[in-house]
Amino acid sequence: MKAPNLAVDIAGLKLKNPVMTASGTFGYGEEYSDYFDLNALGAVVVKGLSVGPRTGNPTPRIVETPSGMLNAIGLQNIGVKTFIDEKLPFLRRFDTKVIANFFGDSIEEYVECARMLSDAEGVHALEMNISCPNKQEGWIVFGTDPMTMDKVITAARKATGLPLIVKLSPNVKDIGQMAKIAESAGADAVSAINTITGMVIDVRKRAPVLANKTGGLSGPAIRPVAVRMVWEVCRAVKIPVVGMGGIMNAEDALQFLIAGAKAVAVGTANFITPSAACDVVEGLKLFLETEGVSDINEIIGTVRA
Amino acid sequence: MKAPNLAVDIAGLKLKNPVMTASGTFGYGEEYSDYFDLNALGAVVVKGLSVGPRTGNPTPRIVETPSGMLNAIGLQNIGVKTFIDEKLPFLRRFDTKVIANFFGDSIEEYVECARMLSDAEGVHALEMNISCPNKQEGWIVFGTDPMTMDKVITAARKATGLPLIVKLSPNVKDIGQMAKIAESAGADAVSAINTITGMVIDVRKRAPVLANKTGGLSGPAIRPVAVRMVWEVCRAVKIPVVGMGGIMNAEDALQFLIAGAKAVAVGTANFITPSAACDVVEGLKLFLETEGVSDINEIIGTVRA
Amino acid sequence: MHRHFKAKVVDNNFAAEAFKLITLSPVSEALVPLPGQFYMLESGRSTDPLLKRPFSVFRFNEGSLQFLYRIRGRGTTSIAGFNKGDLINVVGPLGKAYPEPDGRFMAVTGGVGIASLYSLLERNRGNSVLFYGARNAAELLYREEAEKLSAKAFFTTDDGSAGEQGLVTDKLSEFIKNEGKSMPVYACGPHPMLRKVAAIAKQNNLKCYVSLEEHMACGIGACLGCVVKAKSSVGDYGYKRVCKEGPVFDADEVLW
Amino acid sequence: MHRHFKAKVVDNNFAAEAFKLITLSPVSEALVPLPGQFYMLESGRSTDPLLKRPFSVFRFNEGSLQFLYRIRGRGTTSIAGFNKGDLINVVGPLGKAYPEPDGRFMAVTGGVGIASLYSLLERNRGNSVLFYGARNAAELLYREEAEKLSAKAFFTTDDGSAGEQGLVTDKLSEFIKNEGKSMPVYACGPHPMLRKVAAIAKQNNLKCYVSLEEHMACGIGACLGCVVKAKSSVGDYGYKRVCKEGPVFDADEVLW
Ligand SMILES: Cc1cc2nc3c(=O)[nH]c(=O)nc-3n(C[C@H](O)[C@H](O)[C@H](O)COP(=O)(O)OP(=O)(O)OC[C@H]3O[C@@H](n4cnc5c(N)ncnc54)[C@H](O)[C@@H]3O)c2cc1C
Ligand SMILES: Cc1cc2nc3c(=O)[nH]c(=O)nc-3n(C[C@H](O)[C@H](O)[C@H](O)COP(=O)(O)OP(=O)(O)OC[C@H]3O[C@@H](n4cnc5c(N)ncnc54)[C@H](O)[C@@H]3O)c2cc1C
Ligand SMILES: Cc1cc2nc3c(=O)[nH]c(=O)nc-3n(C[C@H](O)[C@H](O)[C@H](O)COP(=O)(O)O)c2cc1C
Ligand SMILES: Cc1cc2nc3c(=O)[nH]c(=O)nc-3n(C[C@H](O)[C@H](O)[C@H](O)COP(=O)(O)O)c2cc1C
Ligand code: FES
Ligand code: FES
Repeated sequence: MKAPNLAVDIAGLKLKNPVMTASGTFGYGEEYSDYFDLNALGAVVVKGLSVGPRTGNPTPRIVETPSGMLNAIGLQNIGVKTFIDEKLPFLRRFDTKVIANFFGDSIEEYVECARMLSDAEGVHALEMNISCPNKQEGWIVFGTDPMTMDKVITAARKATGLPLIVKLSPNVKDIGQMAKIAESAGADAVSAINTITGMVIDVRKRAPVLANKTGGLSGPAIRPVAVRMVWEVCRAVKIPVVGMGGIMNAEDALQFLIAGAKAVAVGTANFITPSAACDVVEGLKLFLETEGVSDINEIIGTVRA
Repeated sequence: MKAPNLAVDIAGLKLKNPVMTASGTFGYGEEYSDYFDLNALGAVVVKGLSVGPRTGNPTPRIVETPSGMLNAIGLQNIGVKTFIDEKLPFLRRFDTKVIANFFGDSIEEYVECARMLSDAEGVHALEMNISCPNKQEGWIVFGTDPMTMDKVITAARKATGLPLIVKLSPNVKDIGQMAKIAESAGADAVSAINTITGMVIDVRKRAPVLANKTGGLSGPAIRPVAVRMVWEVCRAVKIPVVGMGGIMNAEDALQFLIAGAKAVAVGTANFITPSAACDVVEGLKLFLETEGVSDINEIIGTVRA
Repeated sequence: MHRHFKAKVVDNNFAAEAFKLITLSPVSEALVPLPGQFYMLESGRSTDPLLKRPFSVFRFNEGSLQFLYRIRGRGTTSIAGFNKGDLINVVGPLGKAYPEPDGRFMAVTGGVGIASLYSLLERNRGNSVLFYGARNAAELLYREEAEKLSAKAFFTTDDGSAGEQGLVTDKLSEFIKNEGKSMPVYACGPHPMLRKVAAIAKQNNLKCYVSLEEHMACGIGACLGCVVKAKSSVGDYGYKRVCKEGPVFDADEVLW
Repeated sequence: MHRHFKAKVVDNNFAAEAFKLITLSPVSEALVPLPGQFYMLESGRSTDPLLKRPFSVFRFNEGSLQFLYRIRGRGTTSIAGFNKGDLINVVGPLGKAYPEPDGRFMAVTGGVGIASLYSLLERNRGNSVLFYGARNAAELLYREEAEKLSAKAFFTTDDGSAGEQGLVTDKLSEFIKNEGKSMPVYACGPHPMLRKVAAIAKQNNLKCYVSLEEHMACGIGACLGCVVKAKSSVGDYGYKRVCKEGPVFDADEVLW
């Protein structure tokens, strides 16, 4: 039997398979190259970048929760320039797509960031993290306010010729509605979900465990919520959807693909098993072979619901 | 040393301790009376009631998820009348408060339900479940749409003289805002959180596991989200808050109390350990004794955040 | 009133590939079960897996309880990891038992369904006509013991590696045609088998009791997760709880 | 390149109350660690606990790795439940090792910090002056062995049940005053102890290496969860990753 086809197309971005890494859980790729060959991946999505470097939040920054973890890294990163100079050359050595996740405190910073990244050789697409507050305009979170969201995406859209993936926040009432806004503002694709805001209190200290008080919940705990939201998003928009949230193995990834996602991202699982993303690729192959399906695209969106 | 005081007051409703059972996880109380003395509880909150009986959803209705479960019972219940005739007499035998959880498909049904329950002897307070769709007006979920929510609470408020607790849905962008709406519409207290909508897909069948497709996520998986939301609600309103979501033991309950909840409800934990709610009461006592605190009210809302 | 107790694992050994027998000794007072009742067993130390899992009591005496189980998913894999000496949380006995047979009866079972019927055979030694099907010889668990407990016993396997090759329900039909006219039927096994057994019993005007399975959260009647469609006095149908009104139902009540 | 491997549990026994020693034998090729490096050990079979847990390598040779650990919370309780023969997932060796001492050195440790320093003492047999504090005699784990490996050894306990009653840092100060002038200091233990050791070293112009702990998610530098405030060439400070730039830091780099 011929090996099944795993290649998918996300808004013109051709991936050898539908498996990416989730931003912030895979560093700049380097960290994992000791554990497996990055060529195995559909795409590497790097830690969120801002125009200048950021120091991030004080510690503790992480706390484990039942089947999940909260993080409040505070978007610590080396800044776009250092990324392009010091990290991108390494990633260019691999035959895998590089997707740069980016964010800003203002619309101007988003635009500037998108521009700088678009000019860099070896960045194949941009993923826009809109789950951060607009510090210029009353700390409204870009990704939970329809108006602000529309504005920032429209602006970023003009600043780049690369495929633009907008990463949706789950901290909303109707994520399908938010996806539609992204679509009409010019996004080529959407990804979902980002982390769900949570909090753990140390009852003896009577204080939150995290220095930042709240953090973002990720890991298997959120998977049922993520699958539901990705399903809703897939029904709401025509542009491709990248699904993520608690994927630990190929079976989990398949839930998102069957729900309609054209690609998936592996996040927290990388922390537990450094080869997790690569293992998901292998598992998908095996599933297709076992089920006698010759092309992963025949699976996508087949949920009977 | 004197035994610490556990009694709390929720909008005039005096509870011997701050531990309730979460609606839908404790049947009508009877089921658990084989396992412990219901007198140990602050309050029993019964399965959600509608005016007439409901058959509920087809099966499967439940599926386990990492550190949680989805349920889509579909609000199966015996109806207010049968509850009053057949279940309430049993509950009246205990020296614990009885809180009747109720819902409707329309504002009229909420009002009718509230009225019927208010007239029944032995119902001490009402908890209004607004996480259901308004079938008369375009299936908008009462508890996620500010206007509809305001209307239904205002109407129910007029229909009852009992303390009215409004149970908030977590499937919203800003739960603090929703709590404010409940407060201004006349709620005496709010409770949070109800389940978070989720979905599990059977990848071999390519179909959702639940007959209803989606279900509500409960259990420890959602606890960090619940603690965060309860903390936000406590900062948003002046009326008392009942906290719940993933409470398995006294330490978990304390997170909610310290965040500002005046009482807590134990839900999914009852399924795993039938005496869970009673164990939480014991654990709270022990905590107060160990920490040398003489009154639970000195703990409530003490989070340094 | 000790339906919720801790029990010590006395042992937990393989009965066949992917099947284990766990023996528990309650450390506090516990009620004595009846055949057909079940227990909820702790599925591990952490919150994942979260829920307890239901198992029919296989054998029991004053001081010990035995469960025969198939390792299927995460819960049973976790339970299979319990070691001798471990203390685990148990809730039970739960649900309705098989009605006491009044003389001879037919017992029909497929696969690990034997776990539910075995103690009924024991309690009514020599009164049962057993129909026991499995995938293969190895999965005909406790075959010899069950045969000894029964007046007559028929075995079938899917692959013919023991007994006759074929379906246990065909064997049942054949037997009823020849001689079984007046005996009630007791059955536990996969849902499609039970549906067939119920149909055969109905055709032949025999009383039939089936033990059903459903996904359970609480096991004690509170969550309404485990319901089956059953005939109802009000409306077309109602939902009955497998954990409370069952797991043993009169086959006539069930909407198949 | 085999930093991610499966290892068989050779044994997992109590070293004292609430302390265990686990011995692992990698089943595939694994790298040989250096003193001060650490491994991430699987914390159980399920997703709760979810994350691996970091432990310094205590002793090692070609075919085996040993970790000495205190049972603290859910992760270590779960690890304490591993049985002989179990296969577990391991990532490592990770992080920066202690710089190779060039002759004599002082080793300061409190509690289970000995786990990190022990292999350094072994590798530099007879070159260390050891300062080892614990709550009580029972928690002075591997006391005799550590004493034999060192040129000199001082022990302190909080309750005076072994060695001198008092703080290990006071002992260190006293010794430096009398004779320790030129030796570098290597320290691992609770954060407050390390801060004090660093201060003492600074006062006396001694090189000082500390092994820090932080909550970790990945252990390999990807999550940025485990950072500590450190001096930075740009800006007032920067965050360095304990798992990558550490766990062993030059005490001078750390913003205490
Ligand atoms: C009253 C009752 C008595 C039972 N007695 C026995 C017994 O004596 N021996 C025995 O081996 N098994 C028995 N079962 C079935 C047993 O409970 C399930 O096999 C077990 O819960 C599966 O758990 P898991 O986590 O390993 O599987 P999961 O990972 O939860 O699921 C694996 C597979 O098993 C199915 N499954 C899960 N739970 C149930 C359930 N409650 N009923 C039916 N299918 C299920 C799932 O759909 C899936 O296909 C009984 C079930 C009930 C309701
Ligand atoms: C590089 C490194 C090497 C270590 N080496 C050893 C060792 O050799 N032996 C040993 O016993 N322990 C060692 N530790 C500490 C060990 O990792 C923690 O004790 C363990 O992770 C606690 O897990 P738990 O689930 O049992 O505790 P949890 O339930 O997670 O927490 C229990 C308590 O431990 C604290 N804690 C949890 N994780 C850490 C951590 N990573 N660092 C500091 N405190 C923590 C928590 O704040 C809490 O107070 C090391 C830590 C690091 C970072
Ligand atoms: C430690 C950590 C850091 C993260 N940083 C980012 C980030 O910089 N930008 C971003 O868009 N998402 C970030 N995320 C969110 C993930 O990309 C992903 O959306 C989320 O974790 C859900 O997937 P998972 O459950 O598989 O981890 C981060 C997540 C974690 C756990
Ligand atoms: C099986 C089940 C049935 C429920 N039924 C109701 C209900 O009828 N009315 C209601 O307001 N909440 C209902 N809930 C929600 C719970 O009361 C509670 O808000 C939620 O489960 C979170 O708490 P937990 O994580 O402790 O279970 C139900 C939850 C479960 C698990
Ligand atoms: S399992 Fe909960 S009602 Fe039957
Ligand atoms: S633990 Fe993830 S960067 Fe150090």
